[in-house]
Amino acid sequence: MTALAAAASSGEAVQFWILGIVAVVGALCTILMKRAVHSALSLAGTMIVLAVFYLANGAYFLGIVQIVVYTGAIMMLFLFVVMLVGVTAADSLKETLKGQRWLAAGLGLGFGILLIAGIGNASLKQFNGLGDANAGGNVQGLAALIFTKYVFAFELTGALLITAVVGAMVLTHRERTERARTQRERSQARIREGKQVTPLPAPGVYARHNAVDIPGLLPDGTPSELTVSPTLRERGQVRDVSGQALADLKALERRSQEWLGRGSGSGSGSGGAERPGPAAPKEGAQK
Amino acid sequence: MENLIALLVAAPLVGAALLLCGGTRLDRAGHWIGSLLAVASFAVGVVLFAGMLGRDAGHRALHQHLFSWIPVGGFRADVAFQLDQLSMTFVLLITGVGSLIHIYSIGYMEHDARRRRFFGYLNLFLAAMLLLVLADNYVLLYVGWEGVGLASYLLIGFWQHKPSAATAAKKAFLVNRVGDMGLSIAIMLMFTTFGTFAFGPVLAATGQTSEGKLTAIGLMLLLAACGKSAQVPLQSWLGDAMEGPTPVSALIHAATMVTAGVYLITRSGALFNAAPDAQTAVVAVGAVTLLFGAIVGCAKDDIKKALAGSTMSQIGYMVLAAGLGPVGYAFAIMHLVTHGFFKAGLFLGAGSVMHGMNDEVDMRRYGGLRKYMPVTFVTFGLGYLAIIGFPGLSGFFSKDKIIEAAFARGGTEGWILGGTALLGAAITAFYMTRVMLMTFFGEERWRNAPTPSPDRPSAEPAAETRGEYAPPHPHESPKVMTVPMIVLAVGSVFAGGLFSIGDAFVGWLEPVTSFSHGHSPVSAGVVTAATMVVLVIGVGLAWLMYGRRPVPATAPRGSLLTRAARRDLLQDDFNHVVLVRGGEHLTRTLVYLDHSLVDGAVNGTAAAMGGLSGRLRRLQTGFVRSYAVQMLGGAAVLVAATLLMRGV
Amino acid sequence: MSAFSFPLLTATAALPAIGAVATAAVPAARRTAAKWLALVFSLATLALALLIAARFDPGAKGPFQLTESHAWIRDFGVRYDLGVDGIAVALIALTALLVPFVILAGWHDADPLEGAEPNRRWRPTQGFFALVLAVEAMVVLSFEATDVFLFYLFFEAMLIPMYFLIGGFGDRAGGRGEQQAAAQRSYAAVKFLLYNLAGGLIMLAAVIGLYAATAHQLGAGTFSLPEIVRARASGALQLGTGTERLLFLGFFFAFAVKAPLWPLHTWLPNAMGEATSPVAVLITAVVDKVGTFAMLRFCLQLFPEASRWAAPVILVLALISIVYGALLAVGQRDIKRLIAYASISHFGFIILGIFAMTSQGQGGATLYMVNHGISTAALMLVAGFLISRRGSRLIADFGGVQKVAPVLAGTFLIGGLATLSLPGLAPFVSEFLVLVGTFSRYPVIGIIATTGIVLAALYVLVLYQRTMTGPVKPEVKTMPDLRVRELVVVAPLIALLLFLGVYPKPLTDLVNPAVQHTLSVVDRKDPQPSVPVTAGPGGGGPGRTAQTQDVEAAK
Amino acid sequence: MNPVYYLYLAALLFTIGAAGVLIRRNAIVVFMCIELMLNACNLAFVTFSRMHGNLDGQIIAFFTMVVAAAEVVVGLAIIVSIFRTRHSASVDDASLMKL
Repeated sequence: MTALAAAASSGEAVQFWILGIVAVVGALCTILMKRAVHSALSLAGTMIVLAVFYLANGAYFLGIVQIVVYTGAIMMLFLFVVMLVGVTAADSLKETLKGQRWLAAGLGLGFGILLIAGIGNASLKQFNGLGDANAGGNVQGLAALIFTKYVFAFELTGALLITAVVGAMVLTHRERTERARTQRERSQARIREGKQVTPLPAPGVYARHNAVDIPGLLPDGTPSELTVSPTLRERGQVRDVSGQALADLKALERRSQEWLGRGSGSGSGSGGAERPGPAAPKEGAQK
Repeated sequence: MENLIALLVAAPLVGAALLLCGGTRLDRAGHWIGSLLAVASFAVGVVLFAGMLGRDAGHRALHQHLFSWIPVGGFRADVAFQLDQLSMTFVLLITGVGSLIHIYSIGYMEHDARRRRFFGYLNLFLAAMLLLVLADNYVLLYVGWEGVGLASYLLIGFWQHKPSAATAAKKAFLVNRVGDMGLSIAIMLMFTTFGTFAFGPVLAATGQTSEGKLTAIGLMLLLAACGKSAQVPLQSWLGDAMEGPTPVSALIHAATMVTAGVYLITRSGALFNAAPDAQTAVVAVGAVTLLFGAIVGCAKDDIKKALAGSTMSQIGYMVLAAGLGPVGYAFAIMHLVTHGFFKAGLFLGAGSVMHGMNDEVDMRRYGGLRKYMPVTFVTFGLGYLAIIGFPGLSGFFSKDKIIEAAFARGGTEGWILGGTALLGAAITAFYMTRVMLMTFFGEERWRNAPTPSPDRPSAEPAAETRGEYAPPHPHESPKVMTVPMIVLAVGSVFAGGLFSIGDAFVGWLEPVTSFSHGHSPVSAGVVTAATMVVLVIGVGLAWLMYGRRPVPATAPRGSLLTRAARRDLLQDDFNHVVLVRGGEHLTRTLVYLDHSLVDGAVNGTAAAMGGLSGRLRRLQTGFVRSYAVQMLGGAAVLVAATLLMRGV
Repeated sequence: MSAFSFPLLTATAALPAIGAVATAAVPAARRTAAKWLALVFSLATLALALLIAARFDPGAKGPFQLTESHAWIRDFGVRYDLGVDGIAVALIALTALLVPFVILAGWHDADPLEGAEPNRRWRPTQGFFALVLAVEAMVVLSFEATDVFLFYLFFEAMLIPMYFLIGGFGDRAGGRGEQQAAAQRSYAAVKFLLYNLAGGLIMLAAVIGLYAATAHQLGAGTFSLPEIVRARASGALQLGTGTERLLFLGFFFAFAVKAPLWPLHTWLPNAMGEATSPVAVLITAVVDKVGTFAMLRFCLQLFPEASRWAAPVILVLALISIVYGALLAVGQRDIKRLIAYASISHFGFIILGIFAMTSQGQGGATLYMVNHGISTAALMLVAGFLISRRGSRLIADFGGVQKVAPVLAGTFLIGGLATLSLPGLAPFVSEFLVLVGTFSRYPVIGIIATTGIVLAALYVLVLYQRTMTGPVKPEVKTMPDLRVRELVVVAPLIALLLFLGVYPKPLTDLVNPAVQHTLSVVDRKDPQPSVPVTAGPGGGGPGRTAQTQDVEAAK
Repeated sequence: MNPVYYLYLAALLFTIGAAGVLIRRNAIVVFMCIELMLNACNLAFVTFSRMHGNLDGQIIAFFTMVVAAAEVVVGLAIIVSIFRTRHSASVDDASLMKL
């Protein structure tokens, strides 16, 4: 464990082939998954595999850091932002730029081939493992280097991190420039523009659900956009239940017809057909 | 003594400077200042002449070196004067006639608002002309040469509000410039050949170089002479030059400036003597012009233009004589001087006639004027007799000698030239008689001639400035005008005789022009007799045509030759069609080409650049991902490059 | 030269620069103050330039005098080297002489249009005069610089103020709408800039190439003209034939654009036509001279062999410029464009003289630079006065001016006569010298070039006839004659033309040694006359003695 | 087994990441791909350090991580603010440089 062999053991080989495939699959999923969340998760998987590889390469400290910092912190940050921003139309894998995909594929392929060819004909024969380098312990060795040879770079990274933090705060923090408008002012404004004088309707009204992502239905059964929050609309996470509601209504009517016998039922049924109530929603359901 | 030479030039120069820069405050005294300085210059000339007579022939030439003008490398042009017998002759002629004409102009230009300026220009001309004849090297001569050109430009165009005058002035200057081109090329040739262009060394060294070079120089000098002396083919400007005030025509375009060419050829005599081919060219030009001018003179109804034609023809005589070499130089100059007298007299007479006739110039509206302006009639008549070579008068002596010299050239050439000269004499007699008859004899056609009016302005707008449009009432001119005419008449009567007493004139000039007696195949007596005969024929013919029958008030259509002669033998039309039109087309096409071709190429490049960058701009889609593609492509290229480098 | 080590050359260049800054700093309201300030500075510069001319000793040994030398960019061997030879002295004097007149003539050109609302920030007048002074400073420095890089710097920097002068200040003679005028102005300015930049960049490449060559052969790279000349003379520096020719062409192209030589001339008519006449004078009389001057100082001295190699072609191009420019001048309808094409013709003469490589040719060319500056200034400024009176640049819009404004017409005529190089006026001397110098080595070219004097007469006289003579046009009837300010501008120029025409000796004495030095560098001798005549000009004895006196005087 | 295979893997992952950057439009996913590329580099570094038998490679990988962290923080912040203003996280919508 402390003295890692120059040439890797067969056990490592097995590990490499299994985990390597996992890593590649994870990477591919990262770029192919439709939803950002899935991409993030698969990337996290790849990173964990990489962490294992670090360990296998004798970089114990880095392996841990990889898991803690990357998979732990950074990927979580990603997930937060994904949640914050949500899934947008941008997630559709449909290409908009002409020829972009082909270019990407071709270039990627070519580039990869080039790299691999480069590594291939590079004369990487002799391996002096990290045995003596890690003799005093990997972390100690790194520390010795960081605080002697790379101390300036190290300090700079510190400064960089602080700057980044501040920058992130500045960027995301929204300063309220103007005074918050009082209720009176807002109502006056509403009256003035006269579009929507009353408060917006609550979700779920006239529907059987009352979750926030379900729009209320108008008298004719169509969903009302006003009742759901813009963000949800933005993400297209609105569940439209109007169709189901109409179906329920039909079932109800049929049952009531059975309930009240035929003669009048037929007439009423036909008459029911005439009745605008159920008729109108059909069109609503069409859209 | 020699320090006076500069004074000759300085006096009129100062006058010009004063009058032209002096401004209106000199308007009242301007003409007096001008005349005074001209006379002063004449006085200096006389003093120098006396001094020169005081010395023996060998040491008569004077030199005055003022300062070194353009010293660059081997090229050393100095402002230095040389006053020898030849220059002396010209100095006296120029200043003498010049002074007379100044005085005459006082009366003639009396009513012109810009008289001060006129006298300024006259003085400028005197200075330039004196510089021309006094210079001791060709470059300084060139300065005077162009100076007189400028003065003549200013004076021809003196009435600039007349477009015809302005055009005539421009034409004169341009044609002269062509001649000047010849002179400057000649100077360059001299410099490259001799390394100098001062008269002394150049003329001394003519023996040491190839004849071809000398011929080239000679031809170039001839070109210059043609331009200045209105010889074929550069004669076209002289007729139009009559647009200028009559005194100008008398002084510049009859007596002095137009004879500068003769001076140039005579001055370069040694050079021409060494280049026979050049001399032949000179002779040919002289002979052709002699006839050309005479023929033109026969057809003109404008009195001044008729006289201009005669001037041309007389200068033709002089050039012919100068071309004959040592045989003729002296006679050329002699004829030049006598011609200066009688032609100036004739012009002044014409001016006086016009003065009395509301500046009418058309001889067909004259007639029977002898009893209205006797003095003019007499002086003009004497000039007339002199020019046709009436025995005993100036013209007789000078022209006769030239004809003899022409015969003396010997061989068929001699016969041709002599014949031409004789023919010229006949024609001269004809057209001068014509002028005389149409002006002073016959019935008074002016009585029922249309009077000039604002819508039909007369030739010399002095009338407009005077504001008289009354029908002409011929009257004698004031004393200030008649006196100079009388003096010139006297000159034109006696000068010739004076000069040829014991060949005084020839002897006087010999040290400069090296005289040699040509042996003529026909004796002098025969020549004289022949001259007399052709003279009588010419006069008689003229009398038959214009004396016997009345002269129609409007010109008849006339024969083909007449019509051609009226149009200066179609010379102008030729120039117009070939040079003017051609030039216009050339410049127009060039302007077009400059814009479309030369500039078009440049703008085309610019446009191409713009188009290219427009295309390239398409790459900047603004989509981050397309940039990323390009980045990746670049990276790939880099990797590939490094690999290949390693591979190599 | 002397122990007296006041940096005269630097001062002469620095003074107008300071003046420019000071003028630009004048507050907007004090417009007149700015004008006077600029005038005072330009006059002071003139005084310094005359001091240079006084302290310059034509007889002294060594090509350059009053030298100053300081290391500037050590790594590239760029030095702040100044020094003047006779040619430079003459041209510096010309520049310093013309700028005050330019300022005086442009006194009202940069006044804000009446009706323009007063604005505290907008200061066109200050800007105009500051730019003029800036141009002067840079031109003077480029005449003084003996370090190729230094020269290149100012040669290019000059373009910036010129660009703004051309594009920013059109003359009020917009017969067309102000919009269109502005558009054409900016077109002309951009054309001017791009043309000259293109030339300059090619030259920059050549400059770098030269540096590389010196660095490669002399060990330490240098831009110093005297050093390079010395190295070439001693054989320490040998450029390959191909290299030298390429470098030469690189330099020459830039100068030919600036000069301008056919077919690189098309920017000049636009620039001169659209700019105000003082600026036009600045372009043609001052800035363009840098091009011809640089041919003489850098092209010939740095690359003698290549110069001799290229001379025939360049001579032919110059010949084309002469005839072509004159013919196009005849065909112009616009007074200023006519003068511009006339200038192209004259620049043809200058270049002809330079590359004829005879002492007459080059001496004449140098004189020509000075005389052409003065004569064109006179003609152009009077034309400017004329144009500003009528509000049009078209020749056809004038006629009969001499009847209503005789003094104006007279000065215009004199300017024109100088342009057609009438003997007695300065340009004749130079033109004749150029012709003689060319003729003595290339007779045919000399003869063809002589036709230029006829064409010159043609375009000048046609211009004069159409504008000044003939019946008075109604629009012209009320035209006022020259005012005092304008007379102050024109009179000295005309006086100078007359003086230099009659007594050019001071100038020739100043120039000759420099020309001889250049010729010695190019290693060309004047062709000797086939029949050497012992007797000097002046014919008789007095002439000869006087001539010897002259020789002594020159020493 | 030869540790060179790690390098091949790294190259592969890097390429995949690069392709992802080109293909995806969602800024967040693009960022993830960038992270992937960085990690690939890190793997390569670590492998190299094992080859050469000294820890410098690991140090570099460490720094890379730090920088990556900083970059992610700032980048995500930018994404959030952009999303706030223009309600989209698509990189194509931020194409103001388009002609």
